[in-house]
Amino acid sequence: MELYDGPLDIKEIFCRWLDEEAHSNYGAYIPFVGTIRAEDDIEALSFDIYEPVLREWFDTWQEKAKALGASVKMAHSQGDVPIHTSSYISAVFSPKRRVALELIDAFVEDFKANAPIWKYDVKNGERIYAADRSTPMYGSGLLA
Amino acid sequence: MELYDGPLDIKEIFCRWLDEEAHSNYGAYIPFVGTIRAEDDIEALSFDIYEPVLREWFDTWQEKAKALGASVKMAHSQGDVPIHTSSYISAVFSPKRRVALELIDAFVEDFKANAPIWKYDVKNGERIYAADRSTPMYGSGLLA
Amino acid sequence: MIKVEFLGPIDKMPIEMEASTLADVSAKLKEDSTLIQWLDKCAVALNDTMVNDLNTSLKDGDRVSILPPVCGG
Amino acid sequence: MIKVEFLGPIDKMPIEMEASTLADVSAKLKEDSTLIQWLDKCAVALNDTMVNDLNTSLKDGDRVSILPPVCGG
Repeated sequence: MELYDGPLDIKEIFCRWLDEEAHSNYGAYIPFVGTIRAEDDIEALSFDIYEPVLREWFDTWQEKAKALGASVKMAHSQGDVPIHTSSYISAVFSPKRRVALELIDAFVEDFKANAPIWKYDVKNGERIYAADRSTPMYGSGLLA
Repeated sequence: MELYDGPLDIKEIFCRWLDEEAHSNYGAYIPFVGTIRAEDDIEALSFDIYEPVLREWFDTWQEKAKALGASVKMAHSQGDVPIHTSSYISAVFSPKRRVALELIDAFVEDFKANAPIWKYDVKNGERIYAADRSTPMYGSGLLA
Repeated sequence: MIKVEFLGPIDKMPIEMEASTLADVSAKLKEDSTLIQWLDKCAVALNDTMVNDLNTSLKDGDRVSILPPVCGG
Repeated sequence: MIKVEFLGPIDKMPIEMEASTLADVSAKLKEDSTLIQWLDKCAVALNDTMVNDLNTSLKDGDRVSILPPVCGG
């Protein structure tokens, strides 16, 4: 798991991951690249990450992947990420196509729902929490 | 749609596709990279392609993708592709995550079932049709 | 005259025949014992467009392609 | 004493309190009117591990994190 300040160098990451697993005998490599869309007059999105819990979340997925003979990777940005640059890449490597396609879907969806990352719109230099696009994590409301 | 003799230069293709759509305002880019696994003592896999029908197949998918606001790309090898090199990359670009995840799954699965490409194991320099891993295309048996 | 060509692993040269529908092609190909193992697994294209109807009519110069089971990727 | 910290967009400094279970933490936090809007949407971690049981017991030096709704990617 890799965290970076600002936009990701997607090409560097994609190519390095490809090289890392070049002789692992995986048949399928599926990355998911998330790029900041220009919408609602934003200049950028900005991200806070709580790394210790993210690492636990990621390690749990790495174990799930291993049980399937697969492997997962991810990188994410912290701070501001301008429109048309990328804040997120995750990937699945697997011997088999079906496992890889199902795993990337489950991994990315659970990432959206449960990775401890907070998103802000950046407009006129101001950082506004994206409350309406955010999802309460699993187990939310415990203290209410 | 791109066809190449021998293994694909995955890095070049991934990075070029990323650049091509850098300002298309897509939020998700999901490539699927298929790499030749070392198994059953093969040296390589080898591929025959019938390009005119493959192009029709691909164009139909490009229209389906367009109707969803998305776009698909693909590249495939012809001839011999040694183990641990790649013969296939396809990709979906989409504004939205859910559309992209569902489209790459449907696109890759239909590719396996209906793209007019024939696979051969290469063992001791001999080319052996992979009959047991091949799927009759949609509509097969018409003339039987 | 139409032309029938065999793709991928089917080891057979193209053949020419008189045929007014795909049903005629089917009847002629079934006479060839080397093709019996293939026909029930093969799809068909007419002038590079996939077809799925035995009544499809053919005209002089048409090209029928026989596509055996595939496995790209 | 345990410490409660508020993550992401919750604009609040960490607070220290006496608490022997998460239920105690809940009771104390509910006294803070600025937190009411958050609590029903927030998940909880104890020393960086997610927890889901109000009876979870706490010991001196424990760190409780309050995690508001997320949106990575």
